[in-house]
Amino acid sequence: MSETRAPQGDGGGGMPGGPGESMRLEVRDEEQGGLQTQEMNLNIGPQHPATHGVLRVVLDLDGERIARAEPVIGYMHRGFEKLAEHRDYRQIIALVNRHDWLSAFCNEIGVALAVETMMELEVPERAQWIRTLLCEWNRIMNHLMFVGSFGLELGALTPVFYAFREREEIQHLMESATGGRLHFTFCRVGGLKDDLPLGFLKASEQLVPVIRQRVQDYRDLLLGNEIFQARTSGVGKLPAEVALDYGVSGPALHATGVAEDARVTEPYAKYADVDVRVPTGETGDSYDRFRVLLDRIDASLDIVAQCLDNMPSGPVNVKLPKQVKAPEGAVYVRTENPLGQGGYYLVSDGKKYPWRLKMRTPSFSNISMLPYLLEGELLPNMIAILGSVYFVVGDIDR
Amino acid sequence: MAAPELFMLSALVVGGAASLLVVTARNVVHAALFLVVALVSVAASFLWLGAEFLAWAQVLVYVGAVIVLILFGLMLTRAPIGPMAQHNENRKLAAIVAVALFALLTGLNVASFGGETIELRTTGAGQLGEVLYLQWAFPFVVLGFLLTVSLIGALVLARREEGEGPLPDPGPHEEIAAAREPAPTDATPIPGGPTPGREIGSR
Amino acid sequence: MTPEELEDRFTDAFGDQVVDTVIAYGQLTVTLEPHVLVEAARMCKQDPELACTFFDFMSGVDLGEEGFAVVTHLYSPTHGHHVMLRAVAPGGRDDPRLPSLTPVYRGANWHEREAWDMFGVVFEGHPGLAPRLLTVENFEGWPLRKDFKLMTRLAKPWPGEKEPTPAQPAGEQQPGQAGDQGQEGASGGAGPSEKGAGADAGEQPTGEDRSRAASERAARAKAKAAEMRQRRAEQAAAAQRDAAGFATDPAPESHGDERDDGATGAATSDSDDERGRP
Amino acid sequence: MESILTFDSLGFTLAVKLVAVVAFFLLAPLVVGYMEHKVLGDMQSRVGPYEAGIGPVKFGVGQLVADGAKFIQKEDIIPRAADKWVFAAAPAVALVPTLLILVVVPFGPGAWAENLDVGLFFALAASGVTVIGILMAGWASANKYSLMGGLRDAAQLIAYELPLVLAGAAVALQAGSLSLVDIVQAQGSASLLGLPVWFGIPQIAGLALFFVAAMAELNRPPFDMPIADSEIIFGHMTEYTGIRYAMFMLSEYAGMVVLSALAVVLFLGGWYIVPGTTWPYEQLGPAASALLGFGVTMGKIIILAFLMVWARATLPRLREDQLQTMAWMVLIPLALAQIVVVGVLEVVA
Repeated sequence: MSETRAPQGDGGGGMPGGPGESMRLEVRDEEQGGLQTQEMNLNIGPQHPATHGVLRVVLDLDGERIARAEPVIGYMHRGFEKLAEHRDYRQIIALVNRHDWLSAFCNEIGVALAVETMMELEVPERAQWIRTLLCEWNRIMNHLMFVGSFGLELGALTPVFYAFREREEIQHLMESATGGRLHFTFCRVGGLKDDLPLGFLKASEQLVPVIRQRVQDYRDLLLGNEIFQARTSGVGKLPAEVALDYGVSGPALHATGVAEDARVTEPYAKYADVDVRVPTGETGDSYDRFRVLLDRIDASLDIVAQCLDNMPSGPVNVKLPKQVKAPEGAVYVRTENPLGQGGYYLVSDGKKYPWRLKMRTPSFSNISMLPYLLEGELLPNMIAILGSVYFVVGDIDR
Repeated sequence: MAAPELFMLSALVVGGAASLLVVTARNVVHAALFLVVALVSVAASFLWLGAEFLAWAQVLVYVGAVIVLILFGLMLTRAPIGPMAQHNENRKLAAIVAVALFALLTGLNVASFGGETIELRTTGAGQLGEVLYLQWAFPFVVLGFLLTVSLIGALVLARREEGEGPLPDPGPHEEIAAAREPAPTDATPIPGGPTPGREIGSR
Repeated sequence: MTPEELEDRFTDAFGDQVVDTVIAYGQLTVTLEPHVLVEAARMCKQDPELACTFFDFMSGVDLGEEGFAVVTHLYSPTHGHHVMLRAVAPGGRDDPRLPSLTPVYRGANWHEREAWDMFGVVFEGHPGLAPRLLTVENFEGWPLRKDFKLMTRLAKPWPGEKEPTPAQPAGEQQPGQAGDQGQEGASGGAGPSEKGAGADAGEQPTGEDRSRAASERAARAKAKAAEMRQRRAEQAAAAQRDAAGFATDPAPESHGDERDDGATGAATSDSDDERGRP
Repeated sequence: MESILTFDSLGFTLAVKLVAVVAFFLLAPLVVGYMEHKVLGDMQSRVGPYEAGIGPVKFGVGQLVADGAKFIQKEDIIPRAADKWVFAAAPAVALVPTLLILVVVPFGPGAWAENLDVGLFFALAASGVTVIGILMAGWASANKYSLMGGLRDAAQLIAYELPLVLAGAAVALQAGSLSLVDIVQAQGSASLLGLPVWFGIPQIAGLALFFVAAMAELNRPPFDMPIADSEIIFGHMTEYTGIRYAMFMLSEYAGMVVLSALAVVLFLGGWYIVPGTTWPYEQLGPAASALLGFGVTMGKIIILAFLMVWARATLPRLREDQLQTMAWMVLIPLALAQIVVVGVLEVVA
């Protein structure tokens, strides 16, 4: 990690290095009080329990107060955008569900939508309903993960075990349909790989009230806890205009009171035919972000229930030409991924490979806002902030 | 030599050696840790002399609180961890003064009590309390009052120096941040917030 | 506002400075002269009728010989409309430069750093593009440029049945990798045609070439696998000999060896052989 | 009353007492640790340790023994930049005070090693020394996270030692003695408004803040900021491995036992079963009553330890400044008020 001692007299110049390469001590006189204090340079990460992944935050600490914070990313950069230029659209679907490994299905659907828009394909009704249904299940799975990890970061050990218990039940559902646990690769251009297995809808229907009840348990366990409230309310307040300026989206944006959700404003799949509730907060602090996250699970459960009610029968796929080729041009498709707005800017030269596929990932923009929230905060508050600006490192670095 | 005398002797030797190391150690944290040993040795001598309550009070107050505060202060103000050489130009002078003082006190003690035999008996907490609260009640209360006043005075002084809040004012950071990077010309101004652009190459 | 209305706003405000406007799939893309880019972004953000306060993303696009374009997507949460601002960086492929949008949008900071990291487009007025954001700090080259080759494709044949890679420009192709372009047939990595071709077209390998290359590769792989199997068998036999020679009770060990051999044999199944992995 | 471990020969007595205390010191934490494993597992919808066993008894009872064996085998790593001697000595300095407290804790009639005149004072003084070991570890590791953990721990101790001592003082006031044995025996006949009660009822505030302060001193959640894994990795223990790390863990579990035992002795009637009466100890012989008393005390200790585990499973972590505020603004005034109330009652009664 980061605690290699600096050679004596190191002024801190030179290139910034890898983890633990340089420790810079800044000595300056505080005007007020006349005490000479030294700022401590601390690397949180790239491997640190609070960053769940390889995010690195370089901090200058004055005591436990953060004077300067700088997220350093790229430790998981896998060049998906370059790889996508060397894959056909079928293969890209298997590629793009990997950057945000917690919301694979929601990512897949974006690329499929982009190609379908360009090809002007009509996707069968049933396929669209199933996409909506699986998207929401996937969203719940994603949110449960962060419910657990946020509790864990604040020192509550138990919610993470409960969250994984619930996740596992949804995981079984997704597995029965797609065969995958993490990277479902179930979406296809023009529809889906397969129809749902027998019993899937019934099992979904049974699971909805169970999860709903347990989300209520989380509310009681965490939101109702005085220590939790003391740790999160008023911490990391994000004003709406700053959030928009940075392109922050998802729960972090909704917590500021802006109910911008692609499922409502530009519905894709079957979101136009269901009632999508977008929970919002007021102050944009960590508490609101977490409350919005929990409420989003409830809202997603509502959508799941509506999908189950409206599920039509019919084919789940269209006959595609042997080679899927998007016509020349460019299109931007945005979807509401669990972590925020996912966008796919597809530039095609009419071949079976994209000329350029830009993946706009929510975590990237959300994390770029971090210095704004962190500077001036206490170190323990950093954890409450990092945990509530929900991010996946793969989603930042792609 | 009987066991109790051996005990006393070892306490004195250990305490004396530790005291010497306190003043000769080149590392302040080491010095503080040797001070722990010295103070515990003193507590042991108290124990041998029958002042049981005093001995544990010594441990509770000096080891448990004073030394912890010293270490706390050292670590807080000398954040860069590691050995620090202590420079002091007056080592010789200090040694002379210390030896002279020791000689003076020893001489006075010998002159006052030399040859007297003291009967060692354990002073229980009960006896101590009786003496303190019956015989010396007034001075005890006055002393307590004095300590309270000084405590409050220290609090007042400390607060004035730090600003009003219990935590240092975050002002300087913002000023420095503002000086380091010019604010964007027309981004929505947020007081105290960092600006989008910053010199990253300098970290 | 509809894309058409937005288009009018831009043509009214910037007149000649609007190079091109495209409305496709209900989305407006406005190509502007670089020097009015910041002004246009400021108008998008501050004009109450536009109110594009949400900075969505910014990305470079390789245009081939023409250089690089940078697109910036802005969105208005209040009105629900999008604008895609596009500018072609002057300076061609050698020294692409564009003005920075960081004075207008804070979020542009990291996106511009990424675009610089990936395409080498320098944003003038950005508070600090270095160090590289996503690649390592001493990385050389601009990974998303079309002339930056995906080295894995050059160094190692694609393990699957069909080569997914579009043909590399001629002269850099590996033998045995030329074919397998699917039914489409190989073509140069030409850019979207209105932007001009990026790289030159490769030689068109015929269908025969391709099938011959594929069978050659399969044969090579099979030979290699057979060699491996033989070597392993020899090793196992040697181990057995050693065990028989020195161990007091060779029976269980040799038994173990046989099991091991079986296991590795199973691991090098046919599919692996065809992949020809060493 | 004499300790039942007293024999004619002074040396033999000393040896027996030493063996008894050390054996208890090594075994009781295992019991509490096993309970923590299983209770946490149950509260978190999982099984907990299941396989490791001692002999035919499975259900994970041998897990901690196995862990201990593993720790002993592990390489003892001392960072190059560390202050070697201080680093090496720190775990022992943190561990020994806990052992010393056990010397004066009475577990049953006659079931103690030493009945000191100022036993309570001794126990509280010794418990304050533990933090020196932690500060040493934090400083000597040459690790910023360790340093911050050590600092947090010291700040926490300074804030919590005071309520701990004040709560103890109120008990001593009511019992009229600083001897832990006398305190227990005084509870055999204590009463409030004519009702037979232990000290924990009139001093319910004292009990609560003693328990809270004990958890804070042990770095148990929700007061585990000095070792908050999501913030500062593992505080002062970050650089420790193998047996030295195991010593820190042992001092945590032993601390749970010792401070729970103190709470039992001070507030919960020690080895007595029913408030207001010393039944059934008069009817029993010295050995039997010592054994029964030991069992009763251990039962009460385990209940308190269970509460600590329960808190760990339920509560998130406080922030350091919130903890300080709570200590100085709530607990210390409360403790002082408790002393005043008890003093007035003692004078009036």
